[in-house]
Amino acid sequence: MPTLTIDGREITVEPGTRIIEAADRLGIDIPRFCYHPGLPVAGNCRMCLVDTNRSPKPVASCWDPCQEGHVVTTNSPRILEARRSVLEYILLNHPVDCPICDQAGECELQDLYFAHDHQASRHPFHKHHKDKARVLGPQIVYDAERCINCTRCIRVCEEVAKAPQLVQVQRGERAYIDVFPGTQLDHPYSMCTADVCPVGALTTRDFRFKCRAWLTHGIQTVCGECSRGCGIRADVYRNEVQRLVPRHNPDVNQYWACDHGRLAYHRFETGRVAAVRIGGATTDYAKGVREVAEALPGAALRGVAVVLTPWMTDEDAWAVVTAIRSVAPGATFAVGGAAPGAADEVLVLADKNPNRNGLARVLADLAVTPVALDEIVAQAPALGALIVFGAEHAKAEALAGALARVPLSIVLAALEGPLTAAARFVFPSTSPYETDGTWVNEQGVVQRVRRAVQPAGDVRDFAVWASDLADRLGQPLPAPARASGGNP
Amino acid sequence: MTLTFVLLTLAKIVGFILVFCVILAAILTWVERKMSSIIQDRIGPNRAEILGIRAFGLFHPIADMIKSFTKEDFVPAGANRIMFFLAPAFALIPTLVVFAVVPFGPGDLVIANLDSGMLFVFAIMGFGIYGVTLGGWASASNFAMLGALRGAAQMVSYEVSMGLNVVGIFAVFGTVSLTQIVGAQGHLLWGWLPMWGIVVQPLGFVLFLVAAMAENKRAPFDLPEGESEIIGYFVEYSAMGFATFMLSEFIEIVVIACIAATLFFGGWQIPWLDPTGTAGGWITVAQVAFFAFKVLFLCWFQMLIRWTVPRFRYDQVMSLGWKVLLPLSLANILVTAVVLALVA
Amino acid sequence: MESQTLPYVALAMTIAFAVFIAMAILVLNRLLGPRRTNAVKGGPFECGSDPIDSPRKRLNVRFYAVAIFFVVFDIEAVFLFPWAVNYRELLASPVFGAIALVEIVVFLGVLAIGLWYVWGKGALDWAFDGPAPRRDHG
Amino acid sequence: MVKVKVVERPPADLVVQSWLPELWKGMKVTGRHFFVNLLTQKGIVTSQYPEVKRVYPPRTRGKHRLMRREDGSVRCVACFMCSTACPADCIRIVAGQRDDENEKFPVVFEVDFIKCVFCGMCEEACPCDAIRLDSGVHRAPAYTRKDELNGKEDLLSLGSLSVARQGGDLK
Repeated sequence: MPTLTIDGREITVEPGTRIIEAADRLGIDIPRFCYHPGLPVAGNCRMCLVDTNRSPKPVASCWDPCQEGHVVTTNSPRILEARRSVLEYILLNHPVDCPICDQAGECELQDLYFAHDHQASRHPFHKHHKDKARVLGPQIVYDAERCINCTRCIRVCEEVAKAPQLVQVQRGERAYIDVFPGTQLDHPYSMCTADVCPVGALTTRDFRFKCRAWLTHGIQTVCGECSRGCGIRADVYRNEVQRLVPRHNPDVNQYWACDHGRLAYHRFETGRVAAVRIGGATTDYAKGVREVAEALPGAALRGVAVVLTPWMTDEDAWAVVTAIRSVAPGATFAVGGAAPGAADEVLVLADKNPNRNGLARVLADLAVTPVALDEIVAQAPALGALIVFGAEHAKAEALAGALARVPLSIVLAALEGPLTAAARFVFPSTSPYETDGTWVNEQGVVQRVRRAVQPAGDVRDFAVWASDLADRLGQPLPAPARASGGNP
Repeated sequence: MTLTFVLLTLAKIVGFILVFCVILAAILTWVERKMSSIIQDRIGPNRAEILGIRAFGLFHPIADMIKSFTKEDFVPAGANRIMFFLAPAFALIPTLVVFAVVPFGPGDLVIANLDSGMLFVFAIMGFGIYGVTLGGWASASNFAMLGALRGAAQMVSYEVSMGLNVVGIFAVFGTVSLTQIVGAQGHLLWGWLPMWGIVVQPLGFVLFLVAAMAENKRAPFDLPEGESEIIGYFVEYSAMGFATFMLSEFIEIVVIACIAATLFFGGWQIPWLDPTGTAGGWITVAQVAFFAFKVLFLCWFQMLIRWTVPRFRYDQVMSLGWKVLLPLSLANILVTAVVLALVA
Repeated sequence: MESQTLPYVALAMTIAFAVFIAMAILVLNRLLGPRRTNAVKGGPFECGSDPIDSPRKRLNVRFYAVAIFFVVFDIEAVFLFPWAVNYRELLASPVFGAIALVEIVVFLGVLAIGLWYVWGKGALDWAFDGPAPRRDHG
Repeated sequence: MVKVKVVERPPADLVVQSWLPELWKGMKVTGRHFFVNLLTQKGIVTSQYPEVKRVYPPRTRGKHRLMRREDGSVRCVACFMCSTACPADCIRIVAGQRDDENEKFPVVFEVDFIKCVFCGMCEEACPCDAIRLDSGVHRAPAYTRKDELNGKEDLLSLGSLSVARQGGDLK
């Protein structure tokens, strides 16, 4: 366990730790371009130079391992001058087109320029011109002029996605990134290359020109596209999700997320259930809840079946089960959910439902033994009421048929589909970006889903609906459910 | 009573009250706006025109009149309809009737030569309070009620001072008849100084003018109106009801000017010229004209004060009336009594 | 007709004239102006808000106090007028002149004492309830 | 450092409290204005508006105009600097791609004049000299809120061909 001193502060680290990692742990900022904690070290940008007592020349702190008795200086005049020189060199042919660059505002080159270089260009000649707006793949656009050849993107493809699709061609100031002829950057993690790009060379076509980075505010939430539950940050501007980017979660997804999950928010931009409907006619939320509350006790005499969705949060599940059992103690519950899909060995899992694990735990806690979905479909003609949560059920057609045969059929969903068409009562519910609660992923990691955008109109969380229904039925839910949030 | 008398009286009523006083009041509405604008470096009303002639905005009173007649005479839902309708008349009638006793020229040039003169003036001007109070009360509006109360309290407060500070004039001239007071002011003091009221009662004049302006509810005493805060007792009035309140206010300016000219500026008297008023001919015409000039000057002077002094606070108005004017009026009577005793 | 009553005839004519003028303009306006009313228009003006309270309720007692003082002092003023009119004639005789002077000093003294008493009681202070408002000059 | 000028309260002596001398002073002022303006009209500052219009000062900020390049294309590169700087949030931009080296241009550039406060921050923020408030065109009132939204073409119609160099001159 070597002990070393960085800027006069001592730290003991495991053998093999790089100086830059040790400095990060101490909170000492060493500027870097090519170094990324989730990627192998390349050591090509020379931005992270530091002085040590073991070498006459500055060394790259991202490469040099810590040694016993190392004394590291990160802020000597020589180092500051070195950084300034490196930056000036990097910026030699950089177009400095920040106004039209999507990276502006979150660009490491921009930040470091203001921190270290901060001078006008001394380059008296015309800058090199290279390809601009070159489409590398379905998700990625490449600007060769802005590229500083740090090769983070190449390493992401190779090391994280296990798909070596990018390569650096040419040398020196002519170097640029490219795909092999006749191929394109199309692996399922291609958007991670834009995340790691420290400048605006690689940008996603999804976010390109859409909104400036400084206008958004990020909400830390969880991706719901598979049971992995990757940590994501939803960047929101004017109450609209502008993009999703992965956030670092060492227990789940490290620094990465798949393209599919990052584009999933588009699914909730169209086809939303807009308003409460009774028999196809639009009505207001209060009236819908009132009519359900009036019909439910009578229907409970014949039997109530409930189809839950593994997309609902734990709080939703608890509130829904508690509220329905207060009026129909004999209600049967089934768990629906999206059908299994493809999986890979990086992040994507086969189960496409984010909270199957958490829902099972809540049901076990409430002593509910879920029955099979087919069983409910078979019972449908005898039932008094069938309540379906969510639209993302694999057996939607069968469920729709069952809904049509039940006197009191209720669907709460964010998206239109065969279920909402078949049900008599339709309530709009929140998308994963509008809800707040807890999900438990397949590994058992409990994570918080946060509300990124405010839902519009009569859109309500399942828990809020259940709570309002319980109020109407004269049996208000105990306090914790009310604390789980939702529309006022 | 002869037909001649009736016709003569009618001619005097129409000539003095309608032509001189009411038209003057109408023109004063224009003067007020024009004068304030000139004082404030503006142009003021100048847009009303007849056949392209603008005449410095002199047609604005006519335009105002036409507008007032043809607008909705609106009555609020909660109002006492009869009182609401009558209140402007209550405000206007006394101001017109006061002119009956004002001598606008020598000899018979007064509509009703009453011996009670000034007492009649006080009695009639006291009626003005009814218009204000009834208008505010009948409107069933909080602002109007507040304005009416303020108006009533303020008017009765200053009525006291006004009554007391003309006692000195009565003592000096030994009469309350306005005709006799004017006649007495033709005398000369020490053989050269006209014995005008302002000469023998300077403090009385100042107190009278302040009290009269306060009773007329004009700035700086326009608390019952207070257009920037409560709008006043006529807040619910529109069209001619409102215009009548305004008209009576402007007529009262003329009333004050007439009374002040009569009591303190010798009425129709031209100094050192025909003090008995028996000369007739062009001298009488000149005397009537000189009276009109005094009235106009005093109207102008009241307007100048109105555009010079900011509005008081209500408690200041009340304490000015009771704590300053009233003691000063009493002191004025005392001093007058002592001086007259010493002179005699 | 005697000359004594002629002024009163003229006065009656003036009053009739004034009443005629006042009623004429009000009635004429009522005939000429339009009449369109609705509930919102009919409400009392209070800068757009609905009034909280009726104006026909008990009013601040200070207005009554002022009314009482008016009656008291105005009646006394009326007593002064006959004195004023006759004062100079009375001064012509030494005895009545002295009496008139002393009498008016006593009368005004009584008035002044009354005023002093009312003043001292605070009845002339318009804002007498509660302490003076705090003045915060930032 | 803010300079504080202490204004002495006028003395509350009997001369002032008696009001009459002060009233006389005030009436001298108003009387002077009255007679001077009545006889000479010297002090009157009113201008007869619809007939006589004041000339706007040369640096008046009027309606925005969008500038063009020498080739006639819009100078704006849709960088959102103006809408970021705008304190009234009155500028809405939707960016689009173009195929020359300028890469980005505004598909929609909308100024909501009902919100605009004509502060000129957008002009200051613009890195391309694409937006200017020097059109001298006064914002006219409109009958609908929609008419207050001026789009790209409206603003371009106010801008003449500009020869200003993009990005300014660094030398």
